[in-house]
Amino acid sequence: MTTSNSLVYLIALPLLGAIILILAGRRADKWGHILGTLMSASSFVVGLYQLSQMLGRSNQARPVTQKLFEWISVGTFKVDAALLLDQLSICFVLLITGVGTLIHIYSISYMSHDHDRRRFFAYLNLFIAAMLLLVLGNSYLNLYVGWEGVGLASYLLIGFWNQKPAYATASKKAFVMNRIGDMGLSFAIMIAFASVGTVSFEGIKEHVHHTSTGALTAIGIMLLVAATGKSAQFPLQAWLGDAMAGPTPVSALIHAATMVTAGVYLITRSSFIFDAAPTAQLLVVIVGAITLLFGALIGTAKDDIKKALAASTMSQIGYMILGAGLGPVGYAFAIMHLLTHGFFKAGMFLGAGSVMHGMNDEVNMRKYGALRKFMPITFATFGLGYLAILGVPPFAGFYSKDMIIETAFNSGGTKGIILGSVTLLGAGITAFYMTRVMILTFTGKSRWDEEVHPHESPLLMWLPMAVLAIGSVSSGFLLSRGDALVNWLAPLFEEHGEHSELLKPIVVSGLALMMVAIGVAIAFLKYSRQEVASVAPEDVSVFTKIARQDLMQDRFNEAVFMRPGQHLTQVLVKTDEAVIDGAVRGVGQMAMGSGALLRGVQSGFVRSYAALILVGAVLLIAAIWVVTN
Amino acid sequence: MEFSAPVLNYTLLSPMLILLGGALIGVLVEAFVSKALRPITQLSVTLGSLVLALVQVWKIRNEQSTGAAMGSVVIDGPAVLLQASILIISIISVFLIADTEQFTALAASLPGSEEERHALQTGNQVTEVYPLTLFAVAGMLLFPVSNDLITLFVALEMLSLPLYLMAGLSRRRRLASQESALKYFLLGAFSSAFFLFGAAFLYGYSASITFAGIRDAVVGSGGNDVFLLIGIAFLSVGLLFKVGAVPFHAWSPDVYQGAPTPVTAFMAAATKVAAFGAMLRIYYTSFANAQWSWTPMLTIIAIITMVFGSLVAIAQRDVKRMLAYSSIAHAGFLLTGVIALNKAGLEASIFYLFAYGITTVGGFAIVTLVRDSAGEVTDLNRWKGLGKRSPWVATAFAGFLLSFAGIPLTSGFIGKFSIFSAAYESGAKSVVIAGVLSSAIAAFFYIRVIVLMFFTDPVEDGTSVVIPSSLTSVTVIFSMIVTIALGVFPAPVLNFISTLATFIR
Amino acid sequence: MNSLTLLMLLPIFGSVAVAATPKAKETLTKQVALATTLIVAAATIAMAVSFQRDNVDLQFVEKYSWIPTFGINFAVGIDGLALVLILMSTILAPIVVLAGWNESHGGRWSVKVFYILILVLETMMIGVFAATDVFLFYVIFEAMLIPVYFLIGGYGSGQRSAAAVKFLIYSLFGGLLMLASIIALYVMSGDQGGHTFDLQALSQLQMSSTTQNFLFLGFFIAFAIKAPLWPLHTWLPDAAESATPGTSVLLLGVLDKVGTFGMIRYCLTLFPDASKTFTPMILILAVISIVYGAFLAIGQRDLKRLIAFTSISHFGFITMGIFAMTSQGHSGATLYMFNHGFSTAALFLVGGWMISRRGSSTIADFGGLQRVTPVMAWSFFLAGMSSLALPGMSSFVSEFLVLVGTFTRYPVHAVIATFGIVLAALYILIPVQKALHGPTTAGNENLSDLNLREKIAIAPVIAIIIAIGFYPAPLLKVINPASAHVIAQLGFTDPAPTNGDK
Amino acid sequence: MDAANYLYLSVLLFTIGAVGVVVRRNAIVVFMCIELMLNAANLAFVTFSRINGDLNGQVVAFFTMVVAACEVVVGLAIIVTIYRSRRSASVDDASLLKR
Repeated sequence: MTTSNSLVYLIALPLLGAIILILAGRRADKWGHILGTLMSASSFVVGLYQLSQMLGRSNQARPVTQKLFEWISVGTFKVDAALLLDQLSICFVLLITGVGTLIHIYSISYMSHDHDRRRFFAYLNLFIAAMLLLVLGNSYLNLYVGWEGVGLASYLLIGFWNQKPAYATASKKAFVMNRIGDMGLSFAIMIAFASVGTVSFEGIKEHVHHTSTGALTAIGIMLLVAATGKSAQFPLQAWLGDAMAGPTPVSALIHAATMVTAGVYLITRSSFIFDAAPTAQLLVVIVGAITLLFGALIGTAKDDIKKALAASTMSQIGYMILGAGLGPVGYAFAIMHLLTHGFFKAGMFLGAGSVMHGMNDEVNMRKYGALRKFMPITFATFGLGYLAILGVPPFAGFYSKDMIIETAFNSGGTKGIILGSVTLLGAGITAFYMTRVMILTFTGKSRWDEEVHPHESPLLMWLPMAVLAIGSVSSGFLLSRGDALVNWLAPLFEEHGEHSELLKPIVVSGLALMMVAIGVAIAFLKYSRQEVASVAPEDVSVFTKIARQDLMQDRFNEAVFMRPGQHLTQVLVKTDEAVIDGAVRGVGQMAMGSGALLRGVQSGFVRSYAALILVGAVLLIAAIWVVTN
Repeated sequence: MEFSAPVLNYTLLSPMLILLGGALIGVLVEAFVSKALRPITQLSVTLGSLVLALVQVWKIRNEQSTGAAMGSVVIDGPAVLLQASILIISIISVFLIADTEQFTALAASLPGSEEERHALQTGNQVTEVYPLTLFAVAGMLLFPVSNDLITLFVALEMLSLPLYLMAGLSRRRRLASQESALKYFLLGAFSSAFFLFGAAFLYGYSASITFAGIRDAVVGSGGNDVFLLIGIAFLSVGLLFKVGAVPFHAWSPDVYQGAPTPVTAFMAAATKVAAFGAMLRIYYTSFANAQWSWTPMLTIIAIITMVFGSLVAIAQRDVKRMLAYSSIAHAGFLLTGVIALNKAGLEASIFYLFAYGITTVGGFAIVTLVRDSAGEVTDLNRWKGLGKRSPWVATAFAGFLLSFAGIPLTSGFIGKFSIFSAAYESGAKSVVIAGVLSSAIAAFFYIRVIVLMFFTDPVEDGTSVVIPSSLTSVTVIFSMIVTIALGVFPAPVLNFISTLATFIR
Repeated sequence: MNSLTLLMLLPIFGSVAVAATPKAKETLTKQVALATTLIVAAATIAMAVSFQRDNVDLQFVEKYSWIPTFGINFAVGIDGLALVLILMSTILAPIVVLAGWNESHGGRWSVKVFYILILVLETMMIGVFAATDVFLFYVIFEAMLIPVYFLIGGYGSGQRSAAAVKFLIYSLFGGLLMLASIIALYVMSGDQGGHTFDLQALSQLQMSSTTQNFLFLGFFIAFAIKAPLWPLHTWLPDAAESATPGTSVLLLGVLDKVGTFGMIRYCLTLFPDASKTFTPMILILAVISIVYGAFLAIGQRDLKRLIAFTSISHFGFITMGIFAMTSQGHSGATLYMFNHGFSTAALFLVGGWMISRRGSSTIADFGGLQRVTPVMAWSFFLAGMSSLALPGMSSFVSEFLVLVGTFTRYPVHAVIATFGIVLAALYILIPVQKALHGPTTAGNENLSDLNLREKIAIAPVIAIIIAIGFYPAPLLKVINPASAHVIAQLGFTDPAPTNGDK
Repeated sequence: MDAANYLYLSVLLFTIGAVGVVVRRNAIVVFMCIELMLNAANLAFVTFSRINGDLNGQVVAFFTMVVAACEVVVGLAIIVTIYRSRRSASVDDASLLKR
C-alpha cells in the first residue's frame, strides 16, 4: 500500500490551532478566529492535494497510509498510531474540512459579539482535528480516539454557553448518551481482538472469511450501538434535540454535516463485517427505518427552528443508516446522501443561524413570519436547501434520497416493500415539516415583537451560505453523474450481484415526488391558509402533544434509566454508610462494648478477685483432666 | 548423721549477694544517716549495688553451672540474659524511684494526719523504698535461676514481699495506695499458697524437689500422673498470677493504678521478666515432656489473656490502668513463647521481655511527668493536647505506645514477630492468629491515646508536664533509644541472645 | 545514580536538612523540601534511563544483612513494575510539595514537621516498591502508615483525627493478617532449607493448597484494604475527605498502589495456585468495585469524597487487570497504576485549590468557575477527562488494555466493567457541570485563578497525562517484560484469537 | 494409718482455706485462711516426704514456716496500716480501685 508522509498534517494543523488558541488564552483574542479559520482552510488544502494525488493513481493504489508511531503494544495486542486515507475517507476529509472551513468563516461574523470567540474557534479546530482522526484512523482503536474526541468537542461546543444551566445539562446529556454508544464501540473492539486477534480494519478484513458469523454478528451489533449513539439513531437519539443549545454554526457543522454522520461512516467502513453478518445488517436497516420516521414525526411538531432541523437531521441520517444497511449496493448511496445532506443541511442550519442573528436569537418559528422581505439572501439559500432536502429534481437530495428509496424497494421481498414504503412515507413527512418551517419563517405575516428589527446578515455569514447552497443544488448531480461516486468507492466494497428490480427508477421517483407533493400540500393547507398563532396552541391532538415531547423519548429515558439510576445511587450511598461502614463501625463498637462489659469483672472487691483465682485454678484442673483423659 | 558443709560458688551467686548486701547497707543507712544525706546515700548504694551486680553478671556470662549452690541455683545463658535484663530495667526504674515526690514521707503515718504533714515539712523523708527495691531485685534475680522448688518458692516470696510494701508507699492518694498493697498482698499470698500446694504435689509425683528430678520423673513417667497434673496446674496458678494472666490478672490493674508510678514501672517490667524467666525454665526443662498436658491449657489462657487485656484496655480512662491491661495483653503474647517450647521461643521470649520491660519503664516514666498541683494526672481526658504543650514528651510516649502496639521499626514489632514465629513453628497456629487479631484490637487503644495527645485541643485545667529531672530524662531517653534501636538494628542483641539462650539441665 | 539505597537515603538527608532550618524561615524550609524532592525525582529519572528494559531480572540489586538471626536482609532491587511505580512516586513528590505550598499552615504542628513527614514518607515509598525481602517490605508497609497518619490527623480538615484513626486501624488490621502469613512463610522456609525472607526463595516453597489459600488470604486482605477493594473501602472516603489534597495524592496515588503492587509482587508470586483458586472471587469483587465505586461517586456531595470513590472504581479496574492473567490485563493494570497516580493527583490538587479558595468542599457551593477562574476550571476539566479515561489521556490506554485483556479470558466481567465508563462520564460531568458551569454562584465572583506556582505544579501532571496518552510506549516497554514474566511464571498464556471456528 | 489420708486432710484444709479467703470479710481472717492453705501445703509436703521416703519434703516445710512468718510480718503491717486509715478491717471496704 502506498505510504505518505503528509497525512498527519491534515490532523496536525487544526490540532495545532486548537492547542495554540487554548494555551494562548486571552492574548489570542484578537487573531484567534483568523488562525482557527486558516488552520481549517489549510487542512482543506492538504485534503485537496491528497485528492489530486489520489486521482493520479490507479484504483487499487489509491489508498495511502502513514504510520506515525507504535502506540500500544502488549503481547499480541499491537496498535499503531497510523492513518489511512482511501476513497471513502477522502470524501469525509473534504466534507469536514470544506464545510468546516465555511463554517469557520461564518462563525467569525456570527460569534463576533461573543466574549469568548477565540475559545469557540479553539473548540472548532479541536473538532476538526478529532473528526479527521476519526475518519483517518487505520484501526478501530484509532477511530475510537477520534470518536470520543469529537464527542468531547461536541460536549464543549454544546455547552459553549454553559452558564445557562439548561445548556450545561444538554452538553452533559450528549456526552453521556454518546458514551453509551462508545461503550458499544469498546465492545466491538474487544470482541474483534478476542476473536480475530487484531483491531485494524485491514487485519480484520483479511480474517473475516474464517471468523465465525457469531463473532462477526456481535461485532456488527456493537458497532451499530456505537453508530446509534454518535448519529443520534434510535434508541440513543434523545440528545440531539438538546444539543441545539450550542451556537448555530456548531449545529450546522457537528450536528448536521459531519459528526452525527460518523455512524454512517463507521458502518460503511465496516462493510466487510456487516456483509458477513446478515443479522447485524438487518438490525442496521431496522434502526435506520425507525429513526427516519421517528425524526420526521418529531420534526412535524417542533416550533423551535433548530430543533425542527435537528429532528430532520435525525431522520435524514436514518435514511443513510438504512442505506448503509442495505449492503454493498447501498453504501455508496448512503455516502452520497451523507455528502449532499452535509451541504443542504449545513446550509439550512446556517440559514437558521442567520435568521436568529437578525431576530435577537429568537428560535421560536411562531415568532417569525414574513422574513423573506428582510432576509432575501437567507431566504434564497435556505430555500435551495429546502428544495434539496425535499428531493425535488435536480437538486441534490433528489439524486441521493431517491437512490436510497429505490434501493430499499429493490432489497427484495417483504423487507423491500416495507423499507420502500417507510422511506417513501418519510419523504412525505419530510416535505410536510420542511414546508412548515419555510412557511412559518419566511412567509405569512410577521409575528415578532416590536423591539426586534430583522436584517440580513453580513457578507461573512451569507457567503458560506451561498457556497453551501450551490452545493445543495449541484452536488447530487455531480456525484451521480456517470455513477461517479459509486465507481469511486467501488474498490472498497464487495462486488454485489445483480438485484431484482421491483420498481423502475422512474416509478420510484414518481412515487417520491407524489409523496413530497402531498406533504407540501398539507403543510400549505395547514399553515398558509390560516393565521399562525404566535403562541403554540394547547388544544392539540394527543399525537401532536407526544410529538412535541419528542415522542416521549426523554420521559422514557428518565423513567426507565435516570430515575431508577438516581434511586439506586441514593440507596447505595445509604447502604455504604449504614451497612458496609456500619459493619465496620459495628465491629469497633462491639469491641468497645465487650471491653466495657468485661470491665465489670474488675469489681474492686479483693474477694471476688480471689474467687476468680479459685475458679481459674479449678478450671485449670478440670481442663487438664479433660485433656489427659 | 554426717553433715557436709555446703559448697557455694560465690562468683556465680555474687550478683544476688551484692544486692542483698546493698539492701542490708540500705537498712543501716536508714537508721544511721542523717535525713539530709539519706536520699542521696540510699540512691548511691542502690545504684552502686545494681551496677556492680550487672558487672558481675557480665563477667559470668559464659558460665554454665548447676553447682552454684549445691544444685539449687543454676547459672546458664538464659539465666545471665534474664538477670541482666532485670538489672538494667531495675537501674532505670531506680532513676524514677529517686523522685521522692512520689513516696510518702512516713508510710506508718495516717493519711492526712498531723504526723504526716510534719514529716513532710521537716523533710523527714523515709527512704525504705531503696532497700526494699534491692531485696525485690535480689528475689527477681533468684527466681529465674532457681533449680529446685524450695529456692523457687523462697525467691518468689523474696521478690513479692517487698513489692507488697512498695505498692503502699504512694504520697498521693494514699488510701488507694494502701488498698492496692492490701489487694496485692492478699492475692499474692493466696496465689503463692496455690503455688506451694502445687509444688507439694510435684514433689509427691517425682519424689524430688529439684527440677532435674521432676524432669526425670516426667520423662520416665515415674509417678502418679494425677499428682503431676495437680502439681502443674497449681504451680502454674502461682506463676500465671505473677505474670498477670487471665483469670489470675485481677490484681494488676488495681495495683498498677494504686502503687506509686515508679514502683508500678519497676513492678510491671522487672517482675514480668523474673516471673516469665522462672516459668520458661520450669516449663522448658521440667515439664517439657508433659507438653501434652499443659499446652492446651496454656494456649487457652494465652488466647483469653491477650483478647481480654486488649478488649478491656479499650474501655479504660486512666492511663495507668490502661497500661495495666496492656501489660495483661502482653502477658498473653509472652505466653505464646512458653507454649512454643523451642529454642526460638526461648530466644524470642527473652528478647520480648527485655524490649517490653524497657519500653514499659519508659512509658511509666512519662506518666510520672504529667502532673497538676495534686500530683500525677492519670485521667486520660486530661492528657488531651499534650502534644501541643510538650511535644517531646508526647512524642516519646507515642513512640512507646507504638512499640507496645508492635509497629515496625520499634522493638515491640521485632519482639512480636519473633515470638509469634516461634509459636507458629511449634504448631501453635491458633495462638498466633489470636495474637494477631488482638494486636489489631490493642492497636486501637494505643492509637486513641496518640489521638488524645496530638489531635485533640488541650483543656486548660492545670495539667502540665513537669520538667523531667535528669535521672528521669535518662530513663526516658535510654528507653527510647533502646526501643528504637531494637526495632531498627536488633541483630546484635538477637545474636547475643541466640548464642546464650540454651537451658542447661 | 544507580543505588536504590542512596535513593532512599536522599529524602532522609533532606528531612535532616529541613529539621535544621530555622523555625522562623518557613519559606526556606519549603524550598529545602522542594529541592530534595526534585533531586530525588531527577535521580530516579536518571536511574530509569539506565534501566535495561529487556532484562526481566531484578536490577540495581543491593543486599545487606540486617537481622541475620531471622535471615532478614535489607535487600532491594527493581523490575519494570517497581521502576514505574517508583518513578511515579518520586515525580509526584515535588509536585505535591509545590502544589501544597501552604497546606502545612492549618496544621497542628509546624511547617517543618509537615515536610519531615513528607520526606520520610518518600523514603518509604521508594523502599516499599524496591524491597525484595518480604520482611523489609512488611516493615515499610506498616511503618509508612505512621507518617500518613500524622499527616492526615495533624494537617487535615474536618473530622481529621477520626479519619486518621480509621485509616490506621483498617490498615493495621490488614497488616497484621499479612504478618501472620509472613510468619508462616518464614517458618516454612526454615523447614525447607533455612530461614529466609528472600522473595525469590520464598516463591519456591512447597506448601499444601490449604496452607497456600490461607496465607494468600492473609496477604490479599491486607492489599485489598490498601487498594481498596469493595467491601473494604470505607476508610478511604473518610481519609480523603479529611486529608490535605497533597496528602490525598500521596495516599491514593502512591500508598494505595502498594496494595495492587503487592497483589502482583507477593500474592501472585508467592501463591500462584491460591491466586488461581481465588481469581473468580477477586474478579467479582473487582467488578463490584468498579460499578459500586462509580455509583457512589455519582451520589457524593463532597468533592473529595467523590474523587475517593472514583479511585475505588479505578482500583477495581487495576485489580481486574491483574487477575485477568493476560499480558494485556497485566500491563494495563501496571500502566493504570502509573496513570491513576497522575490523574488522581490532578483531580485532588486542582480540587484542593478550588476548595481552599472557596472554603468549602461541597460541590453545590461551586458554580460558574469556568468564567471566574478559567485556568483552574480547565485544569479540573482535563483532570476529570483523564479520570473518565478519555482517549488521548493516559488513563484510556491503561483502561482499555485492562478491558481488552480481561475480555479475552473473562468476557462477562469485562462487559460489566465496561458499563463503568458510562458511569465515569456521569461522575465526572456532574461535578464539572455543578462546579464549573452554570451561573456563577454567589460568593464565587472574586475567586482568584491559579497563580504561577500552582500552574507550574499542575502543568507537568497534565503534560504527563496527555503525553502518556498518546505515546505510552516508553512505559509499556518497561512494563511489558515484567508483566510477561509474571504471567509466564504463573503458567498462563494469552488466549489465542478464536477465529477459525466457523 | 494410710498416708493417703493425710493427703486428703491436706486437700480438705486447703479447700477450707481457699473457700475461707473467698467468703470471709475480715482481713485478718482472710490472712489466717491463707496461712491455713500454706500449712495444708506443708502437710502435703510432709506426707509426701513420708510416702516417698525422702527428707527434702520436710526441709521444705521448715522453709515454708519461715517464709510464712515473713509473710505475716509484711501482711500484718499492711493490714494494720489500712485498719488505721480506714478504721475497718473489712476487705470489702477497700474497693476504691476498680473497673
